[in-house]
Amino acid sequence: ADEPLRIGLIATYSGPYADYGRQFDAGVALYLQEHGGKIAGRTVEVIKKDTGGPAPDLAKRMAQELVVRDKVGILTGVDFSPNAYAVSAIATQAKVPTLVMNAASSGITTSSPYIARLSFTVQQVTEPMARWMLKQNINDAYTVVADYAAGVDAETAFKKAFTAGGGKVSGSVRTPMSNPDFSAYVQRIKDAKPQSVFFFFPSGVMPPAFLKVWKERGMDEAGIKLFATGDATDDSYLEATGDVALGLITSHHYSYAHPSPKNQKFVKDFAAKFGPTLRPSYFAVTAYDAMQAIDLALAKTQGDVSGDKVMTALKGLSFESPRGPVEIDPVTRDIVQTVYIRKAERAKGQIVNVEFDKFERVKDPAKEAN
Amino acid sequence: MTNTLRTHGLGISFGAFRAVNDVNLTLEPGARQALIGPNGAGKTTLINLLTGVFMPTRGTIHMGDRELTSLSAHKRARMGLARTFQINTLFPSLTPLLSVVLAISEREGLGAVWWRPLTRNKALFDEAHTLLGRLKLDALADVPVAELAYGKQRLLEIALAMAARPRILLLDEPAAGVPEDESGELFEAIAELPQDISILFIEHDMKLVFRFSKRISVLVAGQILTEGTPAEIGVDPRVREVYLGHAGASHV
Amino acid sequence: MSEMLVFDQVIAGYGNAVVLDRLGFSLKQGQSLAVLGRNGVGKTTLLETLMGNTRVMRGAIRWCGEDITRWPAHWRVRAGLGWVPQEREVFPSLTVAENLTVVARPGRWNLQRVYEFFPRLKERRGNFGNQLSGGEQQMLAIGRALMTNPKLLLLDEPMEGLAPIIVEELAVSIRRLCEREGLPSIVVEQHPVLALEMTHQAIVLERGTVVHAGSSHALANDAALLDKLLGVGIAVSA
Amino acid sequence: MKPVPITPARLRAAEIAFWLALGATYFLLPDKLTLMSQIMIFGLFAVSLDMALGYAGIITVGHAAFFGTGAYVAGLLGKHGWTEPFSGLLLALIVCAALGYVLSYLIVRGADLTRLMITLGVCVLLAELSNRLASITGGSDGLQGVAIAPVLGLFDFDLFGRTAFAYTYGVVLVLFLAVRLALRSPFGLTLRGIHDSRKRMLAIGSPVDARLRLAYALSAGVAGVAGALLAQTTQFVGIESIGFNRSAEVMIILVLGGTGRLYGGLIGAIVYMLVHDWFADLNPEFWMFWLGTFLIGAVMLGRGGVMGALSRLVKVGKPS
Amino acid sequence: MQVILFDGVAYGMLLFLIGVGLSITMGLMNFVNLAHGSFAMVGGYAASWLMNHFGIGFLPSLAAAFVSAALVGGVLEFFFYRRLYRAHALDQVLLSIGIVFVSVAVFTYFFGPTIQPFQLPAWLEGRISLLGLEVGRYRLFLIGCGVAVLACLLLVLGKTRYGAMVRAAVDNQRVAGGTGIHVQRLFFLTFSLGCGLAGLGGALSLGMLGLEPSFPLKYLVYFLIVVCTGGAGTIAGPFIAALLIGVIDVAGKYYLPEAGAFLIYVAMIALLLVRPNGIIPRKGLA
Ligand SMILES: Nc1ncnc2c1ncn2[C@@H]1O[C@H](COP(=O)(O)OP(=O)(O)OP(=O)(O)O)[C@@H](O)[C@H]1O
Ligand SMILES: Nc1ncnc2c1ncn2[C@@H]1O[C@H](COP(=O)(O)OP(=O)(O)OP(=O)(O)O)[C@@H](O)[C@H]1O
Ligand SMILES: [Mg+2]
Ligand SMILES: [Mg+2]
Repeated sequence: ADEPLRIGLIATYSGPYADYGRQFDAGVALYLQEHGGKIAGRTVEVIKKDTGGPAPDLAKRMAQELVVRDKVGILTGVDFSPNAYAVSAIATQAKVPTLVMNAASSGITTSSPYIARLSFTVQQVTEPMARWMLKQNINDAYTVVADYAAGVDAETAFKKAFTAGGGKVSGSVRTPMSNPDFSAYVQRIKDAKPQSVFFFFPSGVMPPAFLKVWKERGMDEAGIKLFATGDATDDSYLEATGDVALGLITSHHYSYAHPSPKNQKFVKDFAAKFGPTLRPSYFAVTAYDAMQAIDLALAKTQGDVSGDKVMTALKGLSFESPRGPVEIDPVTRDIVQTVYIRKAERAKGQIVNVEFDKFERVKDPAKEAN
Repeated sequence: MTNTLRTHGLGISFGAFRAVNDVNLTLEPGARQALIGPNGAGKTTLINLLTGVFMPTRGTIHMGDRELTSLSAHKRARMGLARTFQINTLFPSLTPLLSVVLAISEREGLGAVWWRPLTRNKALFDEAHTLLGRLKLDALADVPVAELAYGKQRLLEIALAMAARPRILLLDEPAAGVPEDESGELFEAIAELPQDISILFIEHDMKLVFRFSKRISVLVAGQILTEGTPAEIGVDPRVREVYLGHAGASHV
Repeated sequence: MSEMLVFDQVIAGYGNAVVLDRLGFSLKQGQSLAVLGRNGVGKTTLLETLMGNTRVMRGAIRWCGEDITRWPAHWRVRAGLGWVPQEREVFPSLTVAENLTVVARPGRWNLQRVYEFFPRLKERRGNFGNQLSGGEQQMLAIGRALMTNPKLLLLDEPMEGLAPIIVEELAVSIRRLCEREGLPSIVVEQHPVLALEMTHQAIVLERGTVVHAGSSHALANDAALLDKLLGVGIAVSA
Repeated sequence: MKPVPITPARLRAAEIAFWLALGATYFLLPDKLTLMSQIMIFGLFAVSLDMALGYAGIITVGHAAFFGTGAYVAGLLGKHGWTEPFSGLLLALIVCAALGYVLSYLIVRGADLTRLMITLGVCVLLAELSNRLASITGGSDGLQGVAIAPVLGLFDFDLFGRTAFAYTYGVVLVLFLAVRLALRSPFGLTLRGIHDSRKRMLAIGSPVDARLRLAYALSAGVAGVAGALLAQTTQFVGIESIGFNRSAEVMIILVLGGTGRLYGGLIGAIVYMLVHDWFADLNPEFWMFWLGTFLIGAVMLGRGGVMGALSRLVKVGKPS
Repeated sequence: MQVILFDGVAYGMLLFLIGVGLSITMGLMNFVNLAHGSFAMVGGYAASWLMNHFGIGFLPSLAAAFVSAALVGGVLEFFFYRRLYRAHALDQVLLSIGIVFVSVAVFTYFFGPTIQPFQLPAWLEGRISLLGLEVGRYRLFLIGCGVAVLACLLLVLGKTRYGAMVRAAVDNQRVAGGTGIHVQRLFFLTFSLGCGLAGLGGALSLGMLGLEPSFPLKYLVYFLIVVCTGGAGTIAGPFIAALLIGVIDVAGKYYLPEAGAFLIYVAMIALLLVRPNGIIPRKGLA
């Protein structure tokens, strides 16, 4: 096989979420570097397409062009759920295996048999947080989520798991996606005096803005405990978020400070390649893993990239990721992985998420239920 | 049905300032009436009240037996009340031809017809050409209005008013900026309009006022000071003092 | 050095359109000038060119010995040109008082004197520029030009829209400004009789060039010539 | 530089050539068909904006309200079993024109900035509403499960975008001709008049506000069709269809093409989207730099967009 | 209750501070400058960069933010903006959007796509007791800045000839020049002032908003809301509008959180329907 293996990478390289694309690229590049630029013996050619954020019509067009014009064998990237849903039609129509690197809406893998996911679902990382809080005898929570599909998913999943375990959600609020000042919401919580607060915001500007007000308002002194999913302490943003993040307990599938040897090597190689200022975030890890999954799957199919074969090979695949052991559920094609409970701490001058508890082999609970 | 335009106790205030105050004015069918008065007397404001640009604070306006007082400007225009503006108010990006075509098409109620090409309607263009010819604007029919010399724009002002086939024509200093001989011609053209059209014009050029008006109303400080024939007004000492100066005598 | 203003074969216009075609004249120190001509011959364009608002393609304009052809407008004002545009163009979002003070330059003319000159403006001093009657705007435009304390007033149809009594007074005042205060004017007018009465010199334009130049007095008294140049037979008889 | 005179007949020929060339891309750029379809859709959207902005002079940065509504109408029809495409377009047209007419009462009355902000506000509110009504619209995840029957019962929407292209081309051409007709009608002249001088229009008896409302409603209807076309050809409706960003983008497209010039919207869409696509392919991270530079260059070189520049090069003479 | 009011006022002040520059460039000078946020971003990055890399204090950094944004504004005015003062508003839109795109890309290139780290100085952190009310120090500081900026601008633009000159030049450049106003210099200075204020606002927003390269696009709508509902061309108008919107937004989100995202726009539309020319309409345009 001297034909290069073409992989179409649809991601966000510009605009407010440009970090996603940057991290994807880094993860992919690192994996390829480690493997001499080859997968299953074929040189890899990655064709990047920028959607500039959630833009399903653009994403679909790019997927179509990648398939029709660039003749890619595999589609990957896909950071936003609407983009993933739009791409899924192309995946089905063209029978192109599509590996989702981020989009976290549960239904994505159901929307096409040619989609597998290497990242996580909102529910998958939210539910363990609820369970863990219950374990700590926290049974009163207030939820704060950004008012969009993923936020609503997080709220629903949290409520379900929390109340199922005997907890009580004493209040919940959804904030607009564009919300410069959180003082009204934080004040509302302060006046409601819940035992704890669980929040979900997409990684980026929202968590720091929320945490700033949280600190300013003296919520910790008021004795209200704060929990979130790991999106709030995305390693890309953590340093810039600053001290206001310290002490925040989050649940997620990857921390840059994950202590496994695999991760330590990953982090070291990453720093060697991209310099010390760029930390690998969970985006980079997923991208790295997606390459690894393609590599393993193609090894099984002996380099055949035809959709059905690759999908069969992906099903049930399990391997060691920098985040820990992962596998692809043979039924749902969704990832099964360990979800960690972490705390943002200052270590060696850096703010990192230190893992201190975990839930193993967590499947997407949204699909479990059905 | 008569088309007498009549105001009763008409007035408007800008803040505390009464620009027009208690005006009772009657414009008979076929009138050729001049409205004169010092600068800032309220003449333009009065026309703005009559045409519905401003809504009066006091008083009423009737046309025949219909009350116009609170009718909107375009409805009054539809009823045959046309005007020109003291300060050119034209369509700078259109040509004179299209400007007039537009006025005619609105008169004919075609303004909302979007399913038929304009050029299909030959009659509009023919009428427009005739009208422009009458005001000697035909040579300039296709020059953008913005590029016309000021005097030509004044003529176009009148053309637009006439295109509406008005029953009542209100002219705000129509001849200002037009050279003397042409302003004479212009006024002759106006005077020749069908007799059933009533005309009220504001003019500071006394030669024209005395030559073409049959009746003159004098507005001072928002109020009608006096009304009368040119002969009467020309010798009225009050009018001389506040407005005419020495100009009046020479025209009577 | 007695020439105050010289137009030396000026070709000027808007964009590609030539309006002034080799227009030339000169004006002596302390003399005022009437610019006559029918509609659209380029009278306004002459003044606009003097203020630097047109494109001069050839020729030169000299003011008090200096070539000002390429000067920006505000330098020309500083050098003493006081302009009253034809369509008045008062600043609508400034009050009457602001319209006057905003352009003020030191000299004999100040707010108080302008108000004396046009009492009507004082009464309306709080009105915004677009809340004035046509005649009031005309007064304001003249007052504004005076506030720049010019050495030469450029009046583009200054009498338009003014009441006869004011026209009379203004004509007298403009002549007096020239004679008593040494402030001459260039007057563009549709009414030759009036303009010629107010000025020393006169030029008549046709299609952007000078077709007659001479003393105002002589022209005013030559009914036949006037009629030939301007076709205003009726007017002269008055 | 003197403008080159051209006759109206030549102009007509140029128009026909334009549409033929656009159609010919079907054969010339067979692997860019989806891009071409989307260009035509945004071109139509920009043309609809031109009716409101360029011709009626209603400054609006909320036109995506109609584009999005049209998309949702067509998308929801498709999702719930009404899969015939043309009737979907028609319904989108009607719904959006009606919505436009209702909203015009809010919009037509104000001054420029007021209109700008009200249109913006309405657009953001509608976007927020569709986010809230996630159970109907799919919220920010987008409306999934849109099915569209084959065009005329014959042509299925294929992976290569051939059907989508032909379908889009036909619909855009028909609507464009309708808009062209409207702008050359007495109504079109009225709009130009209003643009120039509202005061004078009132004085010649034109009910200006009613005319503007009509223009706004027509424009909204066309925008709705554009949205519906996008929904049908992508068989998906993202919430982005209705947001401020889309409104802003189409405004850029129109301004780049040239407002008030009929072809401005189409030309703008072709230029903007091709350039965008090209830069984004060249450099997915920093294409904004090049695109921005391109826009700045475009304004510095010629005002009034591409069509503005063209119109300075040629002058349409009278038929001789 | 009082806390909510206070928070609303402080939030409004922030909106005012980042929007007021636009009410000069767009409101007063009539230039539809959608790149306002880019200048705010210049100020914000300048301040955070100076603080992070050189340990310069917050207050001097604010001054630096003003100066750097004014300088950048001046340079862009010289090369681009001045050519478009008389152009159609839509050409101005295109230019300023182009500038936004370029600035977003340039800042991403040099500073990366993620947010800038920023640490408030200790004296602005936490809360302080004011008349028995526990209020955020930073918020109090914002209010102080807002009032100070308002006072300065009212003085400069309202009470001096400068303001009238700008309005005159905007009304009619040709005649302003023809009556002796040096329009070019006047616009250069005014534009730089507007940009400087944007920079100051950008730097002051660091304490509340996250600064990243897409800042200019993200907050554009907020700038526009403040300026347009306030009344373009005035300074007090946007001030009142910002306060009103700030209070309505915060109070609304507190009492009616379900309506959170709608409030600011509903409030804006309602305000505009009641006062179509803004809270304080620009004079002379009635
Ligand atoms: N919008 C307004 N607000 C306040 N005052 C106004 C307004 N419009 C006009 N005025 C004042 O009302 C008075 C009457 O103005 P009007 O234009 O009617 O005068 P006019 O008789 O037409 O004078 P002219 O002969 O000079 O044109 C003037 O003194 C003017 O300053
Ligand atoms: N902006 C412009 N662009 C192109 N041509 C113009 C422009 N302004 C004026 N013109 C043309 O220049 C010529 C001279 O116009 P100008 O206004 O100087 O005449 P004028 O003698 O002042 O006339 P009037 O007595 O009507 O005021 C006219 O033919 C006119 O059409
Ligand atoms: Mg008047
Ligand atoms: Mg003139």
